[in-house]
Amino acid sequence: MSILIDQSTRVLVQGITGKEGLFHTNRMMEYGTEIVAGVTPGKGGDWVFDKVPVFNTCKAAVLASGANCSVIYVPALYAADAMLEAVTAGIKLVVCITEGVPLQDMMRVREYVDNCGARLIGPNCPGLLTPGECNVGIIPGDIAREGNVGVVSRSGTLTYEVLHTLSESGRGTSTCVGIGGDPISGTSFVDILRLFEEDPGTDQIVMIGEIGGQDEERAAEQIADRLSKPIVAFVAGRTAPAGKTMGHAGAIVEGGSGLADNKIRALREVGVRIANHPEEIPELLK
Amino acid sequence: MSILIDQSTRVLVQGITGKEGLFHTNRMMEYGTEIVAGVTPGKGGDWVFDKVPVFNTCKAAVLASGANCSVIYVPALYAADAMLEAVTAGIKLVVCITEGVPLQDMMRVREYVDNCGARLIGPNCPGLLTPGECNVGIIPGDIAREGNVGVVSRSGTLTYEVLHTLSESGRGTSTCVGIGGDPISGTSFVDILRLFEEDPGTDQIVMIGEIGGQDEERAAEQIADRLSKPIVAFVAGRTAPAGKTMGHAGAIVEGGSGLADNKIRALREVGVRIANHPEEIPELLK
Amino acid sequence: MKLYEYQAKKLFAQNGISVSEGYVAVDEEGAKNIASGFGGDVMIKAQVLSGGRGKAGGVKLARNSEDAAMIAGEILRLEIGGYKVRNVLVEPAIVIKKEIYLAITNDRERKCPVLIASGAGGIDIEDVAEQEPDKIAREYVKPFMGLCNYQVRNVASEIDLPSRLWPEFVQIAMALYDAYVENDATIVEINPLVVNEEDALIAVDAKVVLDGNALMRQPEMRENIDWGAGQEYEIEAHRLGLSYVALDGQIGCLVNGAGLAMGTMDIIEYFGGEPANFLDIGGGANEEKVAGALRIILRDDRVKTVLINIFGGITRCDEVARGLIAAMNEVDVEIPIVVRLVGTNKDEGLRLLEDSDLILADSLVDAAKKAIELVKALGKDDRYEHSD
Amino acid sequence: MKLYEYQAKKLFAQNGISVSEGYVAVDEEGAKNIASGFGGDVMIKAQVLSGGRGKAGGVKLARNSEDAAMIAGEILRLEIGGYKVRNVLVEPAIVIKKEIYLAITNDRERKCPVLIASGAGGIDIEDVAEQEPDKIAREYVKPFMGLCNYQVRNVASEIDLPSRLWPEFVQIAMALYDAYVENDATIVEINPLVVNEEDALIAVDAKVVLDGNALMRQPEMRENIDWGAGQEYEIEAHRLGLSYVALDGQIGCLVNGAGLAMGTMDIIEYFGGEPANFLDIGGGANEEKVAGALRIILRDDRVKTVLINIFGGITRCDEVARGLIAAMNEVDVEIPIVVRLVGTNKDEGLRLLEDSDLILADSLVDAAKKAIELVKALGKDDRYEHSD
Repeated sequence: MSILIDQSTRVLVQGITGKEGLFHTNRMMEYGTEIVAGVTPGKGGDWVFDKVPVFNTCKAAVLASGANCSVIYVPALYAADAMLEAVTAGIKLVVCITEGVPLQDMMRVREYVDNCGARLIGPNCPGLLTPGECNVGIIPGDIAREGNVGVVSRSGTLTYEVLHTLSESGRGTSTCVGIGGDPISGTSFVDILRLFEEDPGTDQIVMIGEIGGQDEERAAEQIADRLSKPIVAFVAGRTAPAGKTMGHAGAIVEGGSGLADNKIRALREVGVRIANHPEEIPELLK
Repeated sequence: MSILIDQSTRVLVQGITGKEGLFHTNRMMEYGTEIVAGVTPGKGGDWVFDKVPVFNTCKAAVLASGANCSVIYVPALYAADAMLEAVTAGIKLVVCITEGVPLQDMMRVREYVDNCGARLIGPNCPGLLTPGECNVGIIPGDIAREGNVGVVSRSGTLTYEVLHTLSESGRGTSTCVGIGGDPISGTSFVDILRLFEEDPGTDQIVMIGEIGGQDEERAAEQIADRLSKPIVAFVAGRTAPAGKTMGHAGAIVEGGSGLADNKIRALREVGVRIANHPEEIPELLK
Repeated sequence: MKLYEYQAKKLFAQNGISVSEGYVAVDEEGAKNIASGFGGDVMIKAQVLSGGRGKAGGVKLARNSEDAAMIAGEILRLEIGGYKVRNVLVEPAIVIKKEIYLAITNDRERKCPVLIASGAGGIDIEDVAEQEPDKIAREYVKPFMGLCNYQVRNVASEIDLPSRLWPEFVQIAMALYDAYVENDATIVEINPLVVNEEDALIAVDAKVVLDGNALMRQPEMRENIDWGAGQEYEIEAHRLGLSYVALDGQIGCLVNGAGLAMGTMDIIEYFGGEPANFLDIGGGANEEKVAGALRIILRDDRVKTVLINIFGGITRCDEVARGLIAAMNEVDVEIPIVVRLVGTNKDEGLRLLEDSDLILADSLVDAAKKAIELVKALGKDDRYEHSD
Repeated sequence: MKLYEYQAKKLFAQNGISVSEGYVAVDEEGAKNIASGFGGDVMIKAQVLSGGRGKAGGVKLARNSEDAAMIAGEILRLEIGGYKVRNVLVEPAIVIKKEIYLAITNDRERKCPVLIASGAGGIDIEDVAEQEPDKIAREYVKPFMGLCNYQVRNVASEIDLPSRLWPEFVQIAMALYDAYVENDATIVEINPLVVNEEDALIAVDAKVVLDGNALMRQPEMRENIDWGAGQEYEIEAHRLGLSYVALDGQIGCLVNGAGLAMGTMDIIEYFGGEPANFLDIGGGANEEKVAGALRIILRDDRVKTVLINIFGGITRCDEVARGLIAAMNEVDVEIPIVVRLVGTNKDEGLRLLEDSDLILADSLVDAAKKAIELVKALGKDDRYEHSD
């Protein structure tokens, strides 16, 4: 079992004929993901890898393919339009890989997505992986195996590190969700933790946070109130200085808010086991 | 019984210290309407008629007074802001008397009001009257008496004519709702007909339409599907030429749409009795 | 509140839309000079605020500058839809590969702006809508969100616009939407938007209608409005803040409130009469307004009687009566006037009118019947005598 | 992406906000001329991109033009927060009746813009927020709807602004919001917004921070950014598209991915070492990037070893290895380097590195421990020798 994506997920790729789009479409298909359509304005009627029909608009693509998930590889300044287009076309799960989407765009996109009752993962995220079933985004599929650990993370390669460590220790993942490192994104820890709590295929959860914002603190509140499954967390950035953006636009300690230590304290207080470094995670799992 | 307003309605007047606001506040109070607060930015702390406290903002006024209805007499270019302010402050029934509100303002206001689950009556409307209980707007209270006829109208003085005719014939009104003559307004016939259908104090309904738009046709569809109470309708403008605005911004026959005859036909087909002129209405009531 | 084509084009050009290049001429000489400046074929287009100028002979091709002068002269002598042609726009004729219709207007049903496009441009969109509804693509715009690029692409794909033109088409539609919002327009329309020989998109005709309610916050647009166009009585009605629409009948109407004014016209017709006009004097009714309204009604000499219907609410009947009496003294009225007063201070109002020549009525039906009687008494054929 | 005060003020002035009048001087002579032009007291303000210039002596009052020259000279010799002061802004001193704080920024929790105001202006708003939270009024803005007048009035009433100033205050806040949206800012701030002797509202200081992600669509703003300010290594990191933050330790870090880079720093500290920097080389890892990253790390001579941690995903380890080898040939490296490669094409990558001097590690823990060992072997006091 899994959350958000599984064998029945029918994926639409926005920006499919671009360099990134083509490359990852190929990888996702190799993994066994069902890519049912692509969209590139003006390229409607083309085919990708002789298998995936390309449409001019999401509207047309969804009508023709019955896609229920979209993954976006379009350039940053066009990403907001692509997200709005996907949601308007009726897609309920939109995954935006694109990095560098302007912040004000994201505020508007978020408002619209929420109003439409859709879910957006990202932007600036590695996407989702349900091992053995479906890979949507850019997570290397071979580093994770099937299992009962749900993984949710604000990071990219750090997530891979954790998936790798889990695999090395003989553990597997139900679903891995990279929610992205931007200050304003579609999905927070709380959202994903709730989904894992309800997923019978997930027995325990690994949460990878980082400095900046209050997302981990909000998650701690939820954990105290509503979550029963065991959780192990690693929060990156204990050594990060204040006032400096640490690569991710969202990873910044500002005015005393967003400190790793505060996040760790909040999570520890509600019973989350805290890993000192990624390789400690497997030992802390039950 | 009545719809929307009754003895328990606590009215906030926006633009209370203006000429129109003062005049009608006085009239509404004389009628017995409970005016609990007024708003005029910058006049917070003043009192009107030594009875009604004036606040700077709706937020403060609603907090202090528990107002649950707002009536707006502010100039046209400020009316949209006033409507948004009232709704944001938590008012669920906003009545905008102001005429001449720009159309694009109204599209935005309508979207917001709908999103907030509030109800807007108007703009460019005479307001509401529940005889003997509450008068919100500018309808002369003395022309209507208490009774079981619900009245809903897109017009102003034509509504008074109908209320007058009903009174002359010995009939009374449960509630009279002037929904206003603008092309984009807060409430349509359909909305009010549904409320009358559910109101035990309303036994039959008078509907006063006019040329322009499709509101009467939409009402006819509803009447066919869901409404059981007897309805008498008068539709003004059978003699109006196409392409000319007849006073109300919304009263215009455009491209063959909005003709009085089409509206009359649609209503007649679903069993609505059609009055040839206002004075015929009482005879057609049951 | 409509703009002239040349004003609309200027507006669109300011927003970055390519429009056909042209200049306005007020006489034959000017048209000739402009045409010879361009060289080659030019289009001479009447600048009027009414539609249907094509059918009225207001748009013509000229082969050279002499031709241009002659045609401009002809067009400048036209009156189209009640408007005298005062200016012509002279533009180089464009070779047209394809004509597109593109507009943004407000959708009354959905309470939002709507982007409308069709591959069948250049002709009346209402005809297309009726005969080939599939050829029209629409996208509804969320008022707060505004038009999105993807919506324009949806429309572009539905009207089969070649994809090489999409980026330009998107830019034009977005600019058009900006023009719609920034200027508080109710319609912005390009018809036709032409694909020319160089495969570029050019606005060859342009239409902008502004929201009169928003003019107060659009000072630039207010200056663009030609308040002096149209019939004199329309200008006068506008000046007085009256709503007036001329009709063909013999019974003039003077009413407070638009709905009641229509109701009054309807009742006249129902009882066999013919209303001469729609007239709403609005709230309040001072002497100047009543007098002005009477003058406008009486300027039409087909009018044989006037029906004044006042429902006093906020407006007090006694005030109206005083306004009426003063107006009657001011305006030279030679035909009978029926008055029906009801509502606030009705009794006082009627008392004031007791000594006047006005014919008083008890109800709207009574008033209508009395007015019709008066007209009938003048003889059946009377209404036609002035049309000879 | 911060603007200088004088640029921010120009931006606000373009949007119709009254700002204090001033000119920029690059030397004493210029400051003197400007001051004598104004006459009377002037403020001399360092133009730097870091905060805290007041405490650093970068803002001073000058009584006359001689005084102005002297003070400008002093300020122009300062370095504030790592930035050399290259310009000063010279403005007439304003008599202050009241100081207000007014800003618009993004609220991360609520995912929307927020209007923030306080009657306690002129000082650090974070101090006010901590000590007197009641003195701060906030209004959250719906992104699509934008700031509404009533929201500004809410704020005005909560900070007890005299109502005679409300219309002006509303106009300023709306203009500030426009500036925020139009320029893709993340912060627009006026602190203080001053009520002057004439009871007018004047922006006396101004701050604008732009969203770097949006600069591509803000060509004018892009030109305003002073890309050459700050330390040389920051400029170089920016040029190469690297994320680099200097720290105080001895172990340089070169990592692909921001989260993993922080994780690498954390693990170094966890095992008793001290990271010298945060460095994310991003996706891919060509020779130029790796070489540039190494150069930036090594410019800090406190660095005693470098830990390279690469998780191959889309990035292939063999490509990174080739980039590394090429970079090592290009950069003069005299200290030991620990490399940990994992993920896509790891074996090929390791094989390529077999013959190099690089110290290979099996895991992140192994790499951290090895790097720490290397530093310890160099002697405990070594890190302080260069700070003498």
